[in-house]
Amino acid sequence: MSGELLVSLLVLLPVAVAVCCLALRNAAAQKVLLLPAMVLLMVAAAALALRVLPEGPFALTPAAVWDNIVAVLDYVILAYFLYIGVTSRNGLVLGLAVVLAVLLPVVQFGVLGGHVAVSPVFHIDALAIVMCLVISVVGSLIVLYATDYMPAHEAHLKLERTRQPQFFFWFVLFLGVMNGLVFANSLLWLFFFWEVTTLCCYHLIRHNLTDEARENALRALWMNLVGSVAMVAGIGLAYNNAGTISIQELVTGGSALVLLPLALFCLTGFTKAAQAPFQSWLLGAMVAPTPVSALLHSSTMVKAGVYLVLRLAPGYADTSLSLLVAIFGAFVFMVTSLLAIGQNISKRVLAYSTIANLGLIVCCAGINTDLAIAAGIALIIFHAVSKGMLFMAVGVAEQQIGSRDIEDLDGLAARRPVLTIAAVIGMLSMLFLPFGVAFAKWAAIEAAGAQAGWFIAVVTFLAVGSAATLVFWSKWLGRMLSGPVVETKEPKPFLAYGTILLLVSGAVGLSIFVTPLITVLIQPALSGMGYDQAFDVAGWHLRTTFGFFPPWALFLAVAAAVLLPALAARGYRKELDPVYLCGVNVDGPELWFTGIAGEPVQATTGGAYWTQLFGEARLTPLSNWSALVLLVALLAGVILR
Amino acid sequence: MQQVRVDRGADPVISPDALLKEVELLASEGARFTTMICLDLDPEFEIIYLFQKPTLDVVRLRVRMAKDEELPSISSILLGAVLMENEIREFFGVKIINLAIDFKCRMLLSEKSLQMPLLKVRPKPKLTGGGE
Amino acid sequence: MGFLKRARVKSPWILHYCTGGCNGCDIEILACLTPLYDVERFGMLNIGNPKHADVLMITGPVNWKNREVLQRLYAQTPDPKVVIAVGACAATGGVFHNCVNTLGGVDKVIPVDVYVRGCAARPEAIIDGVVLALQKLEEKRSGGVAHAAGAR
Amino acid sequence: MTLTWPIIIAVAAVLLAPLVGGLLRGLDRKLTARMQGRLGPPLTQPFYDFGKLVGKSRSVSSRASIAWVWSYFLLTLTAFALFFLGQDLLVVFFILAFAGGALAFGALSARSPYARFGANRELLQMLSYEPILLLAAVAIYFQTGGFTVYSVFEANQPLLPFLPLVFVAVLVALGIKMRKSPFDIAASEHAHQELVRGVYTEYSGPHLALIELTHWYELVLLMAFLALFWVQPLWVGVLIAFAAYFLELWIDNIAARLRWSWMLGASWGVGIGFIVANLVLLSVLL
Amino acid sequence: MPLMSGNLIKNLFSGPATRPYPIVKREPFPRARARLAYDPDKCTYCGICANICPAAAISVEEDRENLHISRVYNSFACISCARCAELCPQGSLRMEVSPHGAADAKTVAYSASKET
Amino acid sequence: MARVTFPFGPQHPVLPEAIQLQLTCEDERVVEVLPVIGYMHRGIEKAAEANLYPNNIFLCERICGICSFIHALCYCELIEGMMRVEVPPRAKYLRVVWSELSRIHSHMLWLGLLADSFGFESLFMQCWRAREIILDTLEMTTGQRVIQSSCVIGGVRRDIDLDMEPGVRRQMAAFQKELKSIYPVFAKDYTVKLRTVGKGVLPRDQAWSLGTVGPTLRGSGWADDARTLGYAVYDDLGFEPVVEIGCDSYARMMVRLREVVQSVELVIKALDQMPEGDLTVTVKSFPEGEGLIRVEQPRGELVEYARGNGTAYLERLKVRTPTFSNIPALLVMLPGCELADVPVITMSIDPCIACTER
Repeated sequence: MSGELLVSLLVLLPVAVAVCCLALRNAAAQKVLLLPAMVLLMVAAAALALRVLPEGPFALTPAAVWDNIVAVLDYVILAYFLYIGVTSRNGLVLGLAVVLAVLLPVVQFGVLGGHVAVSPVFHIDALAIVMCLVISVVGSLIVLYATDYMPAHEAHLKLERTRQPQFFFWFVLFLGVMNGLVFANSLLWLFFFWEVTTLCCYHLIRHNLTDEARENALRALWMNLVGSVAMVAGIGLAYNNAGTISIQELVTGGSALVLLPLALFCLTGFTKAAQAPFQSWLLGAMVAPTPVSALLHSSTMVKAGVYLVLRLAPGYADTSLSLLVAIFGAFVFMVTSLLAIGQNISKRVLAYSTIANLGLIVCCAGINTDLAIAAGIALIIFHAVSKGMLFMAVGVAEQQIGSRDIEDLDGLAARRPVLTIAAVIGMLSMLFLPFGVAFAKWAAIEAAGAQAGWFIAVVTFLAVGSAATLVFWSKWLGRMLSGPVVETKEPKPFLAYGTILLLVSGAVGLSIFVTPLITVLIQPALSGMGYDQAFDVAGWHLRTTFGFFPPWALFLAVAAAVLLPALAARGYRKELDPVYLCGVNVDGPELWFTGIAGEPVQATTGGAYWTQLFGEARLTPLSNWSALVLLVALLAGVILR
Repeated sequence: MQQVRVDRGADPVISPDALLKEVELLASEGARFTTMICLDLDPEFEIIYLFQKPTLDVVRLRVRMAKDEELPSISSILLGAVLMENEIREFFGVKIINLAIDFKCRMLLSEKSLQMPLLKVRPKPKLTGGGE
Repeated sequence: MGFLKRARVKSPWILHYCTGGCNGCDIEILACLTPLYDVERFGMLNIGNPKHADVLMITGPVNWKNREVLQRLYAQTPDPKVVIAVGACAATGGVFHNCVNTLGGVDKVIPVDVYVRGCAARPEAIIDGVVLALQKLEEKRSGGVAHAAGAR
Repeated sequence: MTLTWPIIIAVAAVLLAPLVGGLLRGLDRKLTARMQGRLGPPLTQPFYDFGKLVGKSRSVSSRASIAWVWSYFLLTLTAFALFFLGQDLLVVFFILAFAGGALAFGALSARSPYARFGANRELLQMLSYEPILLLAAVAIYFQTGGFTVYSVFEANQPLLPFLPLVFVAVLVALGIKMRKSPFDIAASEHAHQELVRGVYTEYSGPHLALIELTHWYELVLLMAFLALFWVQPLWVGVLIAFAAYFLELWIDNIAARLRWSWMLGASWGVGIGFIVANLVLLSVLL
Repeated sequence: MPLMSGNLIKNLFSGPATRPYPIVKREPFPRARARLAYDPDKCTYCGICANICPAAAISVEEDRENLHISRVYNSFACISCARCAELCPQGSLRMEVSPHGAADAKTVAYSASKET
Repeated sequence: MARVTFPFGPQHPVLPEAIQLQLTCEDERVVEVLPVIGYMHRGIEKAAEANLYPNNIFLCERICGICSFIHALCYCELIEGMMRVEVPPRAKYLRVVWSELSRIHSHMLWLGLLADSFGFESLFMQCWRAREIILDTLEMTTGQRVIQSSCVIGGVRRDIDLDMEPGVRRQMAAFQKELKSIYPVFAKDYTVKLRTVGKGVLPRDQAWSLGTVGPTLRGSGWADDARTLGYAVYDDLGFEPVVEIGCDSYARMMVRLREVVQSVELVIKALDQMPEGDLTVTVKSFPEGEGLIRVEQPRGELVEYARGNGTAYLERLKVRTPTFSNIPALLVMLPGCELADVPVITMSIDPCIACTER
């Protein structure tokens, strides 16, 4: 198949499927439509990858009429935002939409003078392929998961009239838009896709139509509009300063004049990636159905933000902007990891962890060395797989248990063994070394450590944040693993469980085969962006100039260390003894003790959140102000240069 | 030098109804609860309340009551009395009501212990096992 | 196995529990840990957790409320284990022989291996008791798992 | 580098560490006793304790706990072996963190309030010392240009004169890892603590022995890490490590156990603060 | 924090304060009341000790069939108050300074009069 | 907010005795505490009605093995007062000597346990090592280490004669030397202060109205000490109560620490002033009527009430021990503290559960 066809398939197939979804009210019909469509999408992505990776970047410029269509659609969306602002009486949305409505024509017709030909409009290099694979594979799996999830979700809500058509419309549409976004080289096209993702995001957050959902959707909207404004301003400045709105030209131009637009684009990326102080929209987005959280808010859409920052990284290498981006990202990584310690709602923990990991990717972009960029790209992949899967597992658990409180997930292993094992592997893969996320963390710390000067701050933030990560995952993970044996049958919806298990095996498999992954995907992406190779991969080891990482040996050792005892413990058949309760256990039910007046009292073992130290009330204002200061410093540093 | 012998006649004797009022008065003068002593003078109980004035002086108050009469708890006025009231209820079966912390006659004794151990004359049926 | 058996005698960890005595023996047991008597030279540690203990040092005549606690602590202590009843009231009820709420001795509740006399038992006597208890511990075999708090 | 010698060294270290670790713990108990005016147990006491525990019957309150305690041991062993193979220090510390996590998971899996309090505090301890260890590895990179143990040996000058504050910070981490006052909040050796024995509460018999053995490995690993600060010649580093060990015992005996918030403040303030100050000074002065 | 250091240095260099008990037995104080010694030859089986023993450790029973009085002393119940020794009119009871050893079974000391 | 409800005791290594606190924590902050007692209850008051009244001395001594001498003293003075027996002056001085020695031994024990409760093991050892000097003195003079059995109705059973007195003085001097090395650690050490200052605050008014006694009350600024009532010969020794105004665990600790110093001085002073004379007077009759006495135990004011009917058996003996009055204070001090402070605050009232539950 030709490259053009594949690209248009990747972008337009989801759009077409989405429109079809509008007509389908029946769950079975949805499955019939979506399953082949999603498989096709995955195949297309793979085919494109097979074409691009060996042959180098693939460029594509659609007919000029499409430029006009895109321009018109920009204004349609803008009008819709204005309409939302007016009807919802939300000053921020309205205000920002108005600013955008003024700024966009000014930039488009004033600065750009109507029409600027960009060549190529789509530039598909290895980095775009990495993103495309993530979107098409992980995204498609999540769509399939949603076909199981949404009927149950609606059954739970007891809706009179199904709203699944709308849901799947926005949901599937998003995949195509996202593919377009990562392929786009023209900033105007990028802006268009960017706006559509914002729109999808808005609709999906408010899907449940509760007051909270509407409010949070509006918050997401205005925060994303901040990014849009910054982007439009950036486009104008870029054209003004450098005379181009092609990303490739901007990045490779090496002109100091483009630093300000690049900083503005970074700001746009930060808003999309929900970096502090914009993290509240992502937290609020957790009211949406879980597939939305899994798809938009962890594995793909928020990645658009960091993708942009990463994509532009060569443009600001070795500048103070780079350092400030690194410090900002590391700071966000640290502070959101600390904030996650104080959370007891599972989805909020996942959300904070997502923000933290995005911060880490931003930080990698800022460190801006071969190793750091490699770490950033690796993180995009590993995080998407693990976090998407964790969201899905938590969503199933929420549906089956009826709670998203970590407290209620205590002892899940006894009730939902398969789900728990999947979740535990997912968490371990987020947390510990032989797995990819931690590997990327290792690479990031080594990369940051290898820089001197102000990067000491980056390393410090990373070290603290990495310890905080350990704490909030561990205290959740450990609690799930044991509990009173309850004889319940674990319902296992095929697609939901199937996709979860696929992603689990993906997380483990990719981590084991990290060396070929680096050779095949990440090193080409690096060279596509103009960086050198980060690793010496000879002998299946990953050797950097100063560090050494033997994935296979580690995997063997850790697998032996974790799996063998687990197997042995399964074989322990003897009756379990009661726990230590100062000698006043009550016979029979677990965890009851004799308390006041000789009456039995149930011992509870709630988790620790240390909210007086890590609670939102204490940390959020602090982190928001600090992040704001860093952002101002970031922009000021660029302007004052 | 402290006077060890107690002159019985010198103490005011009141009924359970008047107790709370007296205690409130004492409390307003800054007195605090020291202890209470229950005596099983069959067929009545005599309960001696000891209060301490901000000086070292002790004020005694005696309550005479029939065994099935109800005695209001003073723990709402002086929380320090709550343990002793529970103990007296447990040891003698004195019906003390409105306790701030109710140990349900299981403060010191277990259900297998001898109930109301300090009663001189044991009531025959029912009244054993002070628990509610 | 010789080492393991010797190790058992060289490392008795004690659980001390007062079942309703007067404290006299309890403070003497604590005094055994302190510099002048220092039972740690025999490897003894006051471990405080039944699951880690080998030697139960019980004082007091056992009252009704403590009976079940004592049974549970005994059940939660893994084999092999020995029980030392320290003091007159732990052995027979002693001065509390006519107290209504006491059962009169630890052996009314759990099997006792060694009795230490005295009221309060002197540290020297307690050390003698431990030495005797260790001889008994050596004779015991590592039996089955101590199961379930409510063994009785 | 050829792998023959590192493998021989690592195998020897793995085999010898229990002996050295046990003797160190014995020395700890003996010295502590003498500081308290007591005679103390024999030097070989930890081995007796270990042997006794192995011979005891088990009491298991959660299956997952026994799995994790073995993981704790094996992971620590992995980290230990990696260190003596001359591998990347960050990798060693990450694996060590996994091991520490496994210990906490084991305690969390048992639904005992005491074990869970202990595990939560264990995690706070990790929050305290983990950044210090990671930053210490970075500091070593600053001085040697490599993250591997091997690169420390390749450097031609001792680290301590350049990284004195880092050394002090690592002492804080050592104190936490050794569970000595003022940091013995998650589990104390002598149980006279509000958490009974914290993370160890639900373990007994052979599992406790395994934990003890793992502690020996951890101890030797940390001592070896301290010795890295002066490897030209190595015996000076070993002496320094012993001095640090003695210092920890001393501090244990002149301080009360403090609370977790203080620990966090101290380890972040002193530990991280010192390392950052050291690195800043280093980059300013050199 | 270092205020304890002085004590530690003193302890380290002055040697342990531990009394090596089972190996070296300390000389007991002359007044120590550790064990009740009984001289059956002096005893008249008057029963005063049994009456006043606060721990009921001593009992005196008359066996009319066999025509003798027996005195039973339970050392495990004895609280070493020395009240019996003080009140014994014959001086057959007295407190000794060295404590009892530990025992693995409760046995009582039994002594009977030759005849009544 | 996730809560943790769990039993703290009865078997718990920081608690030497069996008491249970049913704690509810959020994170590590204690939000609710319920004391569960009864694990040490024996029924001594009932047994005291069945015993011959002189035998009750030995029973009363074993209400609590730590302050046993003062329990015996209290009972003896109570019966003597009811029977209008005048005790010889030498016996009164000896009673003071022994009760102050018991106070020192109790306070040193407590200081050690407090040090242990905040994890200062070497300090614990140091305290208990110093305490052994006092125990030796007690054994030398009375024949037993912790339960002296020296008080009888009408006087004392043993004497500190001229042969023994220099020994006692030597021991006190040795103890003072040890105390001098311990005192500054408690009073000034940074970590000790960190663990005690501001922990378990019991405001002055509340301390009074809750009925707390002894060092717990004196640590909150009240000069309330039953020794000022002048039983035995405290009048002649010029006794002044020790008062601290900090209202926290540190203040209570300092009260006890300073009381140790004071008690040593009292012992020496009593030895100096001790008159010659008999040790006992003969007591023939039986107690009759009602008697009420208050004496100062190491833990606070001990109130005993007895009712006799002219026979060898008492009709009623009521013992109100100091800890019984101090437990309600825990209900005020514990909520809001951290779990790590629970042992320290619980120890700060010097709980004697054997006393409390009798």
